Amino acid sequence: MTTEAKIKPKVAFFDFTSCEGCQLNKLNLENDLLDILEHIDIVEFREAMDDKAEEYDIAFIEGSISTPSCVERIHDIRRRSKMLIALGACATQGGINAMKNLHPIEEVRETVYGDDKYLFPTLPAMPISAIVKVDYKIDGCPMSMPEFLKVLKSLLAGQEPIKPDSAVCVECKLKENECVFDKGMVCLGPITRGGCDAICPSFGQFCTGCRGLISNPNKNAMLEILTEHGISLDEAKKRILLFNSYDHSQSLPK
Amino acid sequence: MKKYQLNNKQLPSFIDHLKKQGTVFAPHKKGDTSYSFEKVENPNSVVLDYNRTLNSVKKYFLPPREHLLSFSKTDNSFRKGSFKNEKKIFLGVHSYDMKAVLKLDYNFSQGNPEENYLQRRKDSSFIGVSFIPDEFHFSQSVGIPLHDTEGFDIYLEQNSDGYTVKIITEKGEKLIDGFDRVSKAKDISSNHVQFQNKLKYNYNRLPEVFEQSWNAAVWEEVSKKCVGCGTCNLVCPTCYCFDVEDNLDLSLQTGTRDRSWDGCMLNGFAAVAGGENFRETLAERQRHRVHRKFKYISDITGEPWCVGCGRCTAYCTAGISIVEIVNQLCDEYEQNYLNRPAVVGLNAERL
Amino acid sequence: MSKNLDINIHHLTRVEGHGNIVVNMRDGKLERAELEIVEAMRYFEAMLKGRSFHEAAIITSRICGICALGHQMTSLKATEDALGLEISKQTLLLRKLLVNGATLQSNILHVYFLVAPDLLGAPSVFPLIPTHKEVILRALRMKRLANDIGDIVSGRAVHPITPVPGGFTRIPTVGELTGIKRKLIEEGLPDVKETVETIKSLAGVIPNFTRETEYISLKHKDEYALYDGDIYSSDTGAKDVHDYMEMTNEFVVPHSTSKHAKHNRTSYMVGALARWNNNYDQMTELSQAAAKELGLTPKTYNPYFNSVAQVVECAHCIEDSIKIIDQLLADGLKDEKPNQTPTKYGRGVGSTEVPRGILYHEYEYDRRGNIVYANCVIPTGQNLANIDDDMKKLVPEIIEKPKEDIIKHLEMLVRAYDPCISCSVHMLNVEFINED
Amino acid sequence: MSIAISDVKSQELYCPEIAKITAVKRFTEKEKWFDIELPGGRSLGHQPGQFVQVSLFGAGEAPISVTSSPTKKGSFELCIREVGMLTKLLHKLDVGSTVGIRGPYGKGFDVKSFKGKDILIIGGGIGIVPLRSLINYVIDNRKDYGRLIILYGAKNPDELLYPDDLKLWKKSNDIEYHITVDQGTPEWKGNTGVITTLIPGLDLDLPNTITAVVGPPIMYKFVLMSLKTKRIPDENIYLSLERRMKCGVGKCGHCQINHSYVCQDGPVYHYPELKHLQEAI
Ligand SMILES: Cc1cc2nc3c(=O)[nH]c(=O)nc-3n(C[C@H](O)[C@H](O)[C@H](O)COP(=O)(O)OP(=O)(O)OC[C@H]3O[C@@H](n4cnc5c(N)ncnc54)[C@H](O)[C@@H]3O)c2cc1C
Ligand code: SF4
Ligand code: SF4
Ligand code: SF4
Repeated sequence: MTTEAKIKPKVAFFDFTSCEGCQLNKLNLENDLLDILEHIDIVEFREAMDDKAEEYDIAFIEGSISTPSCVERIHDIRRRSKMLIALGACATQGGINAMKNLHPIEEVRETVYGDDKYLFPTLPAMPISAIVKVDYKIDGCPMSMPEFLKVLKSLLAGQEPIKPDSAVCVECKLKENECVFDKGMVCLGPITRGGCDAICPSFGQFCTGCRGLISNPNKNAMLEILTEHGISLDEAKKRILLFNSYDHSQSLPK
Repeated sequence: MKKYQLNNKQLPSFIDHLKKQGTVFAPHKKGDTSYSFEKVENPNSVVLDYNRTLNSVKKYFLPPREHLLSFSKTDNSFRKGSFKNEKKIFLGVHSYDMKAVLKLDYNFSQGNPEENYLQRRKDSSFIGVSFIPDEFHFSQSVGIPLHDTEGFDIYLEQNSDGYTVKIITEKGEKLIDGFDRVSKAKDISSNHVQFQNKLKYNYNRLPEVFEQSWNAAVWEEVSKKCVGCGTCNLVCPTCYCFDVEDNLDLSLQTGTRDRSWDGCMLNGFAAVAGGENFRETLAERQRHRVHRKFKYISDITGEPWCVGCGRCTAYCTAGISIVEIVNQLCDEYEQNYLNRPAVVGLNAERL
Repeated sequence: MSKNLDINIHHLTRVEGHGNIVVNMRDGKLERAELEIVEAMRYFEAMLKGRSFHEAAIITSRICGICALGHQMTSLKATEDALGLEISKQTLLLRKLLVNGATLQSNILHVYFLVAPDLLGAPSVFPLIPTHKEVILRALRMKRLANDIGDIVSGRAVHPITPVPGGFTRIPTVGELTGIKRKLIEEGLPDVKETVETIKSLAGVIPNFTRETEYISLKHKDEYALYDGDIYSSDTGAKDVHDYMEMTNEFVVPHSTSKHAKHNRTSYMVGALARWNNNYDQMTELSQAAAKELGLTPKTYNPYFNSVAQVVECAHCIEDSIKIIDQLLADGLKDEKPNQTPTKYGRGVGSTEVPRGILYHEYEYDRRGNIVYANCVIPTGQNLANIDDDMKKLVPEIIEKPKEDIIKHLEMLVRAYDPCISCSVHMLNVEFINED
Repeated sequence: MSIAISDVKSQELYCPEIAKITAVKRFTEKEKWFDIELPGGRSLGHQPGQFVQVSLFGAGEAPISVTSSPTKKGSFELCIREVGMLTKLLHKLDVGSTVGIRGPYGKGFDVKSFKGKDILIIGGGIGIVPLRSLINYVIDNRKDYGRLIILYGAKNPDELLYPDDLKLWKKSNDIEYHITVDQGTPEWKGNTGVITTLIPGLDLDLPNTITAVVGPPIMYKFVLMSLKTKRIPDENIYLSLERRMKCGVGKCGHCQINHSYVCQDGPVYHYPELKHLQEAI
C-alpha cells in the first residue's frame, strides 16, 4: 500500500482494418476523458492528432491484419512498445472482418479489380495475436468501455488485469434481465465471454457473440440450443461465426 | 389464526397501508413474460398472480453486486459497506421462496454469522401469496406444501373474490392493524390446487439415492447438453456463492472491494493460480451443483437445499431439468442398487 | 511562372481511416492533385451474402464506427423496403431522434476535435485542454448530450443495439426522454449558441476558396431531410431513391481502393454543405439565425464552409430533437414490438443523410430472408472526385505560399469534407460469383 | 428450519487489520519472505497450518499460510510465491509498507494431540511453507515431541526456500533432515529424485509417528502410496489442501471439496476424513 512516483506512461493508439468505432468509443468516455489524461501521456493517436512518437509504454491496437503492409506495421509497433493491447473484436479475434475469410475472396477481388488485383494485395483477416505477441485483449464490437477503463486502471496501478471467463448470461442474470430466448429470439450469451455487462440483452437484443467465446465452449450444445429454438443448423453456425470466423470456423461440425 | 377477506379491488389500498409502515417490495411484470420483485411505487403495478420471479427476494439480502469495503490507498483507510436501516415488507412471496430465505438464514448465521446478510435481513416482514404450480414448480416434491406458511407474517390465499388473509404472526397482526377495509373471512373455500409430484421418490428417500450418485451416468449425459453458462446457479434462490474483486476508481487511489454472485458451473470457479482447475469438466460441475442442492448441506440439516422453484430448469436455455436429473439418479439407483421397483410415497405418483 | 512542387502526406491525421495526399507540380503545370485511399478493402457486400435480415444491420453497422447509426438506419430502411415491413409512427420518430443525435455527435466531434485545432494552429485537441478548457469542456458536454440520445434510445452510440428491422427491441421510458429533453434545453441550446460564437471568432482563419459544383442530398417536402426524402441534385432536380445508381455512376481510379462517383459534371459534393445549399429554408429558426451569424449564405461554394454548415446543423438537431420528444410524449409511448413478418421478398433501397452526406444501401433477399445481393454507396466515396477537383483548382491559386502553408491548406480542405475513409473502402458493386 | 435472525450475533467478516511489514527477504526468483507486525505487536494467535487473508487495496485478497510458529511473539511470517495479480504487487513491497490481514483462519495441525509422538514432515515445493510453522513449533517445544524427521523436496536447488533454516536443520542433531531435488545441478551434492524416493529408507516407529504432508496436488497421490507401502496408518497422516478461496470464512463457496469447506474444515485435514471426499485428491 505505497504510492508510486508518478511518471505518466506514454500511450499510443493505432488502427488497422476496422471501422474505427473503438477509437470513437474511447472518445465517448467524455466524463472520464480529462481524468484519464491526468494519468497518461497520449503520444500518438492519428485520428485525433498530428504528433508521432518513437516508443510507447502502452500501445493500443484496433483493427485486423489484412494486408502485407499491416504485417510490417504491426511488427514495427510491437518492437517499439513495452505493452501491446488489442482493442475490440477486429484486433482480438478478427471480428466481423474475418467473415470475408469464409468467402472465395480471390475470385471476388478479381471481379472488382480484374488483372490489377495484385495492386491491392489482401490477406485473410487476422487478429493481431496471429502476427505478434499481444499482452492483453479488450474484447467487444465495439470494445467494451467498462472493460477498457478497468484494464487501463489496472495497468496504471501496476497490476495485471484478469480476463473474465464466464458467459454473458452471468451479467445478464446479475441485472435480472428477461432472457431474450423468452422473447422468441436466439442468443449467443450462453457461450460468449462476459465483461460487457450484457449490454445487448439489457436492451432487449440478442447477444451477437462479439466478445469471442469463453474458453472450452460447448459449441455442439450451443448449436443444439439454437436449432431447438427454431433456426436451422446452417443459420446457427452462421450466427456463431458472425464475429468468430477466425477462431471457430474450422471447429464447428460440418 | 385470524382470517379476513381482502377483495381484489381493495388490494391497492392495502398496499398503500403497507407502504405507510415500510418499504414494500412486490412482484411486477418484467419484459414479455417474466416477473421480478421491485420496490412498489404504484400499488396498481403490483402483480400477485405470477408464476415465478426471475430472481428471488434473495437479491435484497445478498445483492447481485455490493461493496464490501470502500478504501483509500493514500492513507490505508477503509470503510465498510453501508446497510440501509429500513423496515422492509415483502409482499407476494411464494412459499418456496420463503423457504429459500430461511435456508439462506441458516447459511449466513452458522459458522461465521455474516453481518452484511444479517443486517439487510433484519426488519423484514413477509406476506406470502398462494400460487398455481406450473410445469416447472416442484416445491411440494421437496417437502414444501403448497400452502406452507412457515416464515410468513401474513399469508394471502387466493379465492374467487380476492384473497383470504391469514394472520400468522404478531408482526403480521401489526401490519394489518389499522386497515379497516378487511371484512371477516367469507366462507369461500379457496381454490384447492393439486400439486403433482414430480420427483420419482419422496424427498426423504433422496439421501439414499444420493449416497450412490457419485458415479452416475447422468452427469456425463447432461454435460453434453450443458453450455456452462451458470444461469442455473445465478437464478437459484439457495445459491449464495460469490466472487470478490477490488475496483479502483480513476484517481487510482480510492476504490471499492466488491462482491458479486458467482456460480460453480463457471469456468474459473475452482481454478487456482498456476492452472489447476479442480472441477475441470461440466460433468463434475453439474454433479457439484446438484449435490449442493440435495446432499452436502442436506446431510447436515436433514432437508433438501433445493426448494423446487423450478427456476434453474425454466431458465436453462439448454432445457436441462433438475427434476429429470434427480429422477434419472433414482432410476440409476434402482437399476444398480435396488433391482426392485421404487416404493412410491403416498402422493408421489410420477409425472 | 515555373514552379515545382511535391507533396506527399502519408497517412493524413485527424481523419477517419487511412489516406494520403499527393500533389506534383512540374514547371508550373499540375501533374497530380489526389487524395489516395490506401485503407485495406473490407468486402462488406461479400460478407452480407447469405446473411439473414436480422443480421444485415448488425453487419453493416461495422462498415464504420463513426457513421454506424447512419449505416444501420439505411440498412433497416433497405431491408424494410425489400421485405415490405411497415414501421409505426413511434418508430419513425425515435429513428429521427437517433439520426439527430448521431449527426450532432459527429458534427461536434469533427468541428471541435478535428477542425478546431487547425483554426487554432494546434496539432491536436490535447494541447488545447489547458489553454481552452472551457471550450473543451463544452465540446465534451455536447458530445455527451448527443451520445446520451444514442445511449438511451439505441443502447449505445457506437454500433447501436435496439434498432432492428420493423422497430426497436426496447422503447425508452418517459423518464429517460424527459431527461434528455431537459438536457437539450438546459445544456444543448446555450452550448450551441456558445459554439456559434467560438466558430465565428475563428471564421477569419477559414480559407477563402470557392468552386461551384453539383450538390446532391436528400430532399423532403415537409422537413429538413436527414432520415428520409428523395434524391435531389442542385443541377438536375429530384429523383426517386430507387434510381440512386443513375446518380452515383461509380468508376475506378488507380490511386484509390475506393471507387469514385460522378453525375452531371466530373464530380459532385455531398454532406452538410450540400444539404444546406439544397434545403436551407427548411432548417429551424435557431439554425437559420446561426447561419446568418456565421456568414453561411444560401449557395455557398466554399467547401471549407462544410464545417460551418455542420455547426448550423447542430443547432437544427438540438431544436428538432426537442420537438420530436414533445411529439413522442404527446402521443404517449407504446411498448411496441418490432414488425418482423415479411410481406414480400426482393429488392429494396434505403437512403439516409449521414453526417458526411447521402448514403445508399440496396439489398435483394431470397424467400428465406437471406441476402443474395448487396450494394452500399458511401458519402465519402462520392466526395472523392470532388476533393480531387477542388485540389486541382486550389493548388494553382495558392502556389505562391510557402510549402507548409500549401500543405496546411490541402489538409484542411480534405478534413473539411470530414472524410470517412474506413467506410469508403467497404468495396462497391460486387457481383456475386459462385451463387448457390 | 427457521432461525431467529435477531438473536444471531453477526460479525464483520471482511474488514482487514492494517499490519506493517517489518522485514523482507528474497528466497528465490519467485518466493519472498515477509515478517509482519499487527497493530501494537499483538500476536496473531494462530495454530501451525492456519492461514491468513492478505490483501492490498486495489489488488485483492489471497489466502497465505502463516509460516512462523505461534511460539514466535511480536510478529508473524509469510512466504509468498509470485503467481499473479496480488502476489506480484506484494512482491514489490518493502519494510514499512502495510498490508491488510484477516484471520487466522481454518484448521491447523492439532499439535496438542501430537504430543509425545514422532513427527514426520513431508514437504514438496511451496508446501514447506505451512510445515515450517509446525517444524518451528516442535523445535520450540522440543521436549514434548519425539523424533523430528523432515523430508523436503524441490524441483531444483534454485527453488529451495528458507536457506537459514535448512542450515540449522542440517546442523541440529535432534532433527533428521533429508532433502532432495527433482533435477540437480553440477554443484548439487545431495539427493536427486522425487520426494517419494526418500520414504522407503526411513526407519520409523510406526504407530507412534505422525506424518504431516503438504505439497502440490500431484505429489499427494504418490506420497500417500509410499506411506501405504511403508504401512503408516491412515490415522497418523495429516495433509493440507489448496483450493481457490475468496472469503476464508466459509461463505463464498470456492474452496468446497464435496461437503467440506477447506477454509473451515481444512486446510489441514486428517487423512481418514479426506477419504470420504471424492474430490479431494
Ligand atoms: C490455504 C491456502 C494457503 C496458501 N498459502 C500460500 C502461501 O503460504 N504462499 C503462497 O505463495 N501461496 C499460498 N497459497 C496460494 C495463494 O493463495 C495463491 O497463489 C494466490 O491467491 C494467488 O493470487 P494472485 O492474485 O497473485 O494470483 P492470480 O493468478 O492473479 O489469481 C487469480 C485469481 O485467482 C485466485 N486464486 C488463484 N489461486 C488461488 C488459490 N490457490 N487460492 C485462492 N484463490 C486463488 C485469486 O484470488 C485471484 O482472484 C495458499 C492458498 C491456500 C488456499
Ligand atoms: S439473454 Fe442471452 S445472455 Fe441473457 S441470459 Fe438469455 S441467453 Fe444468456
Ligand atoms: S443453465 Fe443450463 S446450460 Fe447453463 S450451466 Fe446451468 S445447466 Fe448448464
Ligand atoms: S436447484 Fe433449481 S429448482 Fe431447486 S431451488 Fe435452485 S433454482 Fe430452484
